[in-house]
This record gives sequence, structure tokens and C-alpha cells, in this order.
Amino acid sequence: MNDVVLEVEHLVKRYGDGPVVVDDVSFRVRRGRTTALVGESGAGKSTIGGIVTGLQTATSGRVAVCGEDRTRVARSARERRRRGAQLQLVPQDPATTLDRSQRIGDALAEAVALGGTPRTDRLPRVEELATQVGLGPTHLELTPRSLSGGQRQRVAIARALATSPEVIVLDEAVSALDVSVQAQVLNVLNALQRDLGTAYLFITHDLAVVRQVAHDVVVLRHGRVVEHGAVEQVLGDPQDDYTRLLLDSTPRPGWRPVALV
Amino acid sequence: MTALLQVDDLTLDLGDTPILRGVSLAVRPGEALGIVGESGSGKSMTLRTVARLLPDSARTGGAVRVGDRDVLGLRGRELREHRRGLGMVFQDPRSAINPVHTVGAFLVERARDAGQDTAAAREQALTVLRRMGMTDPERRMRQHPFELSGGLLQRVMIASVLMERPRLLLADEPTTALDVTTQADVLALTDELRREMGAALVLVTHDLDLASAVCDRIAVMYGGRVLETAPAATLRDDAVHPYTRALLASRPPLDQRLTEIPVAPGSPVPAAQTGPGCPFVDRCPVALPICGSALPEERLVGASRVRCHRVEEVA
Amino acid sequence: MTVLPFTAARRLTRSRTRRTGLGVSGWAAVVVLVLVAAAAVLAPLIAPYDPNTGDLLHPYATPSADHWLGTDGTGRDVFSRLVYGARTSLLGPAAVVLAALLLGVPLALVSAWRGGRTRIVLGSVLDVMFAIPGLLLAILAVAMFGPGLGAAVIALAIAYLPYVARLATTAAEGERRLPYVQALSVQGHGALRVNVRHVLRNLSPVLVGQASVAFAYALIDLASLSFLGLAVQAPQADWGVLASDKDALLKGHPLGVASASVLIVVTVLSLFVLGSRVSGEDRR
Amino acid sequence: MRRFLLRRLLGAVVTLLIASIVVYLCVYLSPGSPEQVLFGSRPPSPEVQAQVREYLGLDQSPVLRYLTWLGHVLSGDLGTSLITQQPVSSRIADPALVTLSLVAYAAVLIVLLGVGSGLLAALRPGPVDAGVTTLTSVATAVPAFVAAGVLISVFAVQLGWFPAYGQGDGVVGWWHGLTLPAVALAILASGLVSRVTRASARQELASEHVETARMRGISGGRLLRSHVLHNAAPSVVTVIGLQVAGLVAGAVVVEQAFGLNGLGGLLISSVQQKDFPVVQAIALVVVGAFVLLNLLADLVVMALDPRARVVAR
Repeated sequence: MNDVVLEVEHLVKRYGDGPVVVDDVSFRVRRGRTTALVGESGAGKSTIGGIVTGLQTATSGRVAVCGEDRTRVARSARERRRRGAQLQLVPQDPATTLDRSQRIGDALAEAVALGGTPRTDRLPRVEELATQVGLGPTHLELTPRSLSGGQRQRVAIARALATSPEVIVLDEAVSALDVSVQAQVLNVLNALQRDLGTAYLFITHDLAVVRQVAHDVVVLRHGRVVEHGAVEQVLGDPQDDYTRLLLDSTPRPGWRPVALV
Repeated sequence: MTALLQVDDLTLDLGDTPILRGVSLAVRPGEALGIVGESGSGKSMTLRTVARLLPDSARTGGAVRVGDRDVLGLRGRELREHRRGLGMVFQDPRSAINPVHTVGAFLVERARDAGQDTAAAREQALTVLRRMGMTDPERRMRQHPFELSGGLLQRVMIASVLMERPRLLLADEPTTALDVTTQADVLALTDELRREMGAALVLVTHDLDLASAVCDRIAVMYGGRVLETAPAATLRDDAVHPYTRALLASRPPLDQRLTEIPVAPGSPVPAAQTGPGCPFVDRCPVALPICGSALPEERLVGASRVRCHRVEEVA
Repeated sequence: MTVLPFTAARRLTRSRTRRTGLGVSGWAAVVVLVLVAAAAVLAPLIAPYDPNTGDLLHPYATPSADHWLGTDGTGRDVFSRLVYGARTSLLGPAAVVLAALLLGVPLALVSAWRGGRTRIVLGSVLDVMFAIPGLLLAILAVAMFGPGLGAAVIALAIAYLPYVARLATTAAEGERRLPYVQALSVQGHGALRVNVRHVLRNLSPVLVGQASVAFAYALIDLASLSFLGLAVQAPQADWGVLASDKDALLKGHPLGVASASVLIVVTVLSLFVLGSRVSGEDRR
Repeated sequence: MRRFLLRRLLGAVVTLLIASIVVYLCVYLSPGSPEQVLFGSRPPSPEVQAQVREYLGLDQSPVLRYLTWLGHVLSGDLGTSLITQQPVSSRIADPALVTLSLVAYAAVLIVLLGVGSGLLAALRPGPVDAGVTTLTSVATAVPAFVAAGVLISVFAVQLGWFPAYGQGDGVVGWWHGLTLPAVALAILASGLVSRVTRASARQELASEHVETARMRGISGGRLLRSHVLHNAAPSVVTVIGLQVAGLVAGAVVVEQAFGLNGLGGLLISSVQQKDFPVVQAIALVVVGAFVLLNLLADLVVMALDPRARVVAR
């Protein structure tokens, strides 16, 4: 049981008197494995991401990371840092995922410093991180403006890795990238998982991407889980009509679009 | 048959920035052509040049003909008539449809402006909206754009274009902003209507599989140039140009997990960052020195028209 | 009293912080402002006469080598009065803007960061303040503290606070929503660090630009108050006081009023140009 | 819609209430008292003073005095001037008429000059745009008192076309006397309105929905009216509302410069005399005008933009 790094139980989110956007969602992410949250807009997947990362609060339900309950907001600086060392976030939009006026090296050093690394030992660690995501020392001198979208997402991944977290939440982290660049970043993510054993909570709308990274899949619709299981099972032999519809709607070689009637 | 749209050796510069270099394309009446490329490839600007929706700083060379009109030289009334014969669908209907008027006012605006029967236009619009899969279109017509979802609004946009029965439909990533299930629905319905009407289509998209699904032929663009044009089926199974192959390979497959997705290093470049040769040269696994200095003319290889020095070896 | 066009600026600003330099007009503005500021600092060295003692025998002297811009109705040297006038004319607005920024920006950051109820309460307070014109406040302040620059500055600082805070709040809210801020929070950085090291730093071009614009309006407003006799008092040199010499105008000696007016307009215009250049508002 | 109006009117009442408290506090805390002003340098016997104080209600506690005043206002009675013993309403009637006509005149000029020149600049790129933009940029830097100086010097002293002081009799006299002040008051705001008009019209011209209209072959006139002007109008209306609302207080500078007896001058003298009811009444007019004009602008924006109607809901 202790290989579960992220546990979400009966999560519910409702904004005021509005509709329930997350409705009794439960799933787990195991050490060194990837769980994908997949669904269309309004499925509640990003809200779940927000709650798991502590950026939003749940209406009810429980979130535990490495066995520690996260339902309430971190109070002390120490608690914040410990949580940061457990779970990290890579956001979607490469244009705004980094502070535009901060050099890449400084951004990474700032993240490394959180782990209490002494000033003198930071640079080697920063360079190591850059190498891990396929960037060179020259990139460290640049500001985000001089980097391509793919390079920026690599920096965001390196920044997330800086605290050596058990689990990284990737919120549509490759969705805004060109196909060839997306493939590069997916390769980097898979290689990192093999080397470091980091677990991913991968939020995406793209089933093809899910197939490449995930071990487990949670299919969401209107805030509810419609299907949940191993990736081969869910994508290979979907049990739910909606999962099947999603699959049928995803373009692939030889695909034809079908009207919903 | 003579081409409805003929683009010959088109170049485009915005100020000092090169955008397109020697783009040639042809679309026959009723035919669907997909233009596929990654960001910076120039695919959208090619479409905009055909519609003459270019900023003031644009300078063009070469020729674009639609029917018997030379599009690049058109002005005033003639330009308006040219545009009226086209139907253009943008990626984001929320910014493409004026937010302050009702959907109904938007749909009948053209008839009203031309002094035609607005009641007839309204009926026409309702018919097309229903065909586009919209339930209760009467109510939708009374609503404002912000009250409709992106999927519904794009149906409105497409209906507004199709109800005018254009000869040539131009679509710039029309379904990219939509959810996949909505995308499939909108694509299927639009495709059906278009074929019925016999309108030609130029579809700009980043998704090769999607383009293959609804287009007869596909042009692959990179760095402001067309590198390969081929029938959709040919491109899927027997792509020739190394870039097309790299693009096909890097699309993650849905049916199996790869340890490593085969992918060319680096990222796509816009025309401004390319030299005189092939724009793909820096990322190409089979590049020769000559590839950096000159891009060859189009050559017919099988059913594909390809611009590559290595066609013989690769094919 | 002018109403600052912050709301308009906010609607139209696509706050890009691409720094492509100030451009010709921007540098011209900088030169003007440096000259005016230097005149204020070095007034005793530059002004040829005492600004407050006049030669009563030579009222309204025409420009000459002795008196470059002539003399006023009591024979005081107009040029010297303009140079000394730069001191009060610049110091007042500087104090107003500084006070409004020091209060308004932290309020904005807190409001944007906390959101929810904090934002609603602060917003409502600012809305009420917004509706009470600076001039009304200034007149009341003069009643309480007596006429003078101090009262006017306090009143205007309070009147400018809602403008500065509203603009800064909008900008900070925009920044706060950006994913990098969320990533930094998740990473374990404290709110203070994220706000000061990242949010504030990225807002600074917009804030500096708007401070420059607010400075210009404060200059106009304070000069207007001096014109009304409510801020800087008559014998003391100030551009607003100099520009209010209606006697000279009616007697057909417009030079003193004209030169003070031109100085005000040129300074204000330079501040506007600099403001829009720094915040990147006019580049699209 | 009705809920929005109610909420906004409630907000206006609260704002006025708070403003009146602030004004009262300021007047109360400032040194000196009304009877000292009345008596001047030769105070009468203490008995007489006490009688006067009782007559004016000054013997009551400050809180009670404020509440009494508030009660009267709520029943439609603005009170009596402490200094002249006139009803406040008749004391401020004439000055209010002067100020409000001045502001109305200036508002007309702002709309005509600002919107007109802004559209001209937006629709005629090149030299026309450059010329208009330069002119309006300078206009935004010209304070009303500077403009007043120039206008008096040129049109009153040099050319003698308009009076430099006061306003004449009859409609023509009014118009004659108010023209220069109104122009002086309108210049800066016109510049701002012009710039905002230009910028928002340009933004709409470059927008995608205008491209759509172009693609559909919509004729120039309709394109301009229905897609550019209609969509640019909300920002312009908002700015005009703010600017004109600010003029009600700002008019004092121009009134002083041209010797007009408006609200501003009365406010200054009443504050100095500690004539509390008059100060309060003027403050209410000024703040009320600000709130109402902005509400009016918001209503126009809501009529123009359906999205604003939803936000208001």
C-alpha cells in the first residue's frame, strides 16, 4: 500500500450554489507510475488538478500525498516546503509557464534553493536538471522569450524536478505544443520516470498522448468518473459508451469523423 | 479540368519578415485540399492571402487566381465580389462573430446588407443550422454569441458561410478549439453539406490524420514552403519527403505504447529562420550539403509531388 | 480637476513588456524632464534674481538681457520665478504619487492575492473614495489645515489612491492568474516572495508608466489648486501661481503667464509620453 | 436589470452618505466655528452668543447636529445657510445652474470634438491621423486654467469677441459668456476622449469579427456602423461618463478664471465660513452628479453590449 504517492477519495467541488463540477471522484497514483485524467472541457479534470496542487480547496473529500492529508491549506513555511518536496506542477501554456523576466538559470536555482541546497552547490544541481530535460548550459543564460515552446516546457519540467518530488501534476503540459515537439517532451517525461521513479498525474484531453504515458486512466465526464482502469484495458476494450465515443472521435490514420446524430 | 484556385510561386513578406516562399497549389472545383503544417509553416497565411486578409505591411509576389480573377491585384468593389464568392471559417468563432449582435442578426446580415429578403435568409439559415446538428435553432437565433458554447458557435459560423453556397470554402483550423467529440461531429456534418453543395475546400490544420479524413489531397508545408503534395491515402501510406515522414512518425499512436516516439530533433522554424535551401535541412536525418543551398523544383514521385534532393534514395 | 483616464488605459492596454527602448519621443521626454528636474534642484545657481523681491519701478518690463522673460506686475524677474517655481511644482506631485503608490500597490497585491471577500471589501471602499472628487477633498483639507501645499498634497494623495490601487489591482490580478505564479506557489514559495520577487517585478513597467501619468495629473491638479489660491500661496513662486496672473493678461502682458503655461504643458506632455513608452502601452 | 439598477442606486446612496459624513467630519474638525465667522472681530455679549448658538442649533452635540441635518435632507429639506439664513436650496440654485450649464456645454463640446477627431484619426491613417493624434496628445496636457489664459488673452483681450468676465443676460448673453469657459473646460477631456475613440476604433477595425464582415462582403457603411462604431462605443461612453462627471467639480477652476459665480466658488467661501449646510449640499450635488453620470454611462454601455448586461445581472 505504501507505494501510493497520491490518493484522492470522494472528491467533490462545487462553486457556491452553482453546479457540482467534481462529483465524487476517487483515484490513486502509484510510485513511478502515471495516472491520466482524461476528458473534454467541463469534465472537471483541471479542477481536480487545482485541488490536488492546493491551489483550490475541495468542497468535500480527501487528498493525501505520500500519506499526508492535504485537505487544509499549508500554514507554515516549513509545511509549504515539505509539500513542495512531495508534489510539483507543470502548467499548460508554454508562454506563461515561466516568469518572463527571470533567466532560466535563476528560475531553476530558485527552485533548487527551496530544498535547502547551499548556495555553492546550486549551480551543479541546476546544470544537472537542465541536462536531464535535454537543455544545455547556454540555455541557462536566456530569458523565456528566447526559448521555443518546447524548451520552455522542458524548463518547467526541470523546475518541477528541482525539489525531487514524488509526484508531478502535468496539467495539459504538452497540449499546446507542435506534434514533433510534443513527441520530444513525451519522450523526456517517460525517460525521466524510468530514471527517477517520479509519478505523474497527467491531465489531458488527448487519448493518443494518454496511450504513450499512462499506466492507469480515469475517464471523466461532467465531473464524474465514467471509467477507470489500466490503460490497455480502457483504451483497448472500453466498457463505457462515452469512452468509446472519445476513442472514435480521436483522429488517427484512416480515421473518419462520424456525426453524433 | 481547370483549377478553381491556382496559386503559383507565391511569396509573402510582412514588412521585412519573409512568411511564404514559392508556394504553389491548385484546387479543382468541388475538391478538398488540406494544408498541413506546424506553427510557423505559413499555412494560415497562405489561406489569408487567398482571401486577401493581409495586414497593410504585406508584400506579395507570384500569382493567386480564383476562377478567372487575379486575386492579388483586386481592389474595392472587385475585391468585395471576390470575397463574397468565398466562405471563410476561422479557428475561434468567439472572436470571429461580432459579440454585440444576436446570432440571428449575424446570420441574416448579408441578406439585409444586400437588400434581399431577410425572411428567406432566415429560413435558409434555420435549415442549415438544423443540418449542422443544432437543436432548437429558433431559440439560438435570438441569443447572443456569448450564450452559446464554442461548438455551437462554430456551427453558426459554418452555417453562415454555407448558406451562401460559396464555390470555395476556406477553413483555418476550424475545429482545433473544439472538444474531440464535437470536432468529429462538426467535421462530419460540414463535410456532408459541402459535398452536397459541390463547394471546394481548403482546410488548414496541424493534424494530418484529420486532414486525411476529409480531404482529397494534402499539401505539407514547412518554413513557408510546400514540401510535398499528394492524395490523402498516398500521403498516409507512402509519404516521400523526410519531413512528412517525420511528422507522421511523431504523432503518438493510439493503439500501442512506444518506448520512444521517433522524432526529429529541434523545433519547427518559420520562413524567416531558413536559408536558401530546404527549410528542414537542420533536422533532416538524410540531408546532403546541397540541401542547405538549394530547394529543388517539384518532382512527381508516384502520386506525390515532392521538393527534395533525396527523393530517389528515400522513395 | 481632471479625472484620470486609468479606466480607459486599462481597457486599451495590452500590457506588453517588450523593451525595445524609448524611441525618439521617449528620449525627448526624458531630456525635458531631466532639464526641468535640474532646474528645480539647482534653482539658486541658475536663477539670476531672487524670485520674491521685485523692482517696483519696473513692472512689466519687456524681455531683455537683464530679464530674459521680462518682469511681472511688481517688477520680479519672471525667469527666476519660473526656475524656483519648478521646485514646488514638481515636489508636490512627487509626494502625491509616492504616497498613492506606497499605499495603493500593497493594497492591490493583497487584494489580488487574497481575492474573494478581501477583494470585494477593498474594492467597495475604493469605489466610494473614487466618487469623492479630489477637489472637494482639497477644499476641505484647506479648511482643516489652512491653505498651503501640505493640505493639498494630502487631499490629492487620498484622491489618487483609488485610481492607483484600481489600476494596480487589475494588473496584479492579471499577473496572479498566470500559470507561473501558480507553479511557484505549488513549489513551496511563500506569498511574500512570489509577490515581491515575481509579481511586483513584472508589474513594474506598468506601474512606473502609470506613476508617470499620475505624476502629470497631480501636477495639473496641484497647479490648478495653486491657481485657485488653495495650495501654494501667491507671493511664492509656483507655475500654477504664475499662470494665474490674470491681471497681467488683462493688461496685455501675457508673457509670464504664457511661459508658465508652456512649461506646464511641456512637462505634462513629456510625462505622458514617457509613461506610455515605459509601460509599452503605445506599442502594438 | 431592475435588480442591477436597485443595487447601483443603493450603492449611490451609501456613497452619498459616506461622503456626507466625511464632509461633516472635515468641517467639524477644522478650526473656528460659524458664529465666530458671523460675529467677526467684535463678539457680542455671552448671552447673545448663547442665543445665537441655540438658534443655529450649535449647542447640540455634533452627532445630533449631523443626524438632524440628515433627517431634514431625507425629508427633502437641505436646511438653512448659517451665514445668510437663506434656504440652502435657493442659495445654491443660481450657482448650480451656472455650473451645470457650463458642464453641459462642455460635455457637448467633448463629445463632438473628442469623438469626431478620434474617428477621423482612426479612419484616415497617415498624415491626417498623425496630425490629429499630435494635436489631441497636446490637448491632453493642457489644464483648464492654461486654456483659460490663452482664450482670455486671444479672444477676449486681443480680439474682443467674447467677454473675459461673467456672463450676460438672456440666452444669447449666457451662451456668449459661457463659450470660452466651456471650451477651456473641454480641451483636456476632448483630447482624452479622442485618443480613446481612436484606439478602440482601431482595435475593432483590426478585430477578427470585422475580418469576418469583410469576408462576407458587407458594405462599408454597415461595416463601420454595425461592427466598428457599435463595438468601440462602450469604452468611449465609459470615458466620457468619467470625464464629464469629473467636470462638475473641476468647473471651479474655469469659473474662477472667468469670474463666473458657480458652485465651486460658493463651496470655497462656504467652507471658509463654516457654513455647514451649504457645504454639505454642494458636496451632495458634486458626488451625486459623479455617481449618476457614471451610472448613466454604464446603462448606455449595457444597452450597447449584451455581455455587460449579463455581468450586471
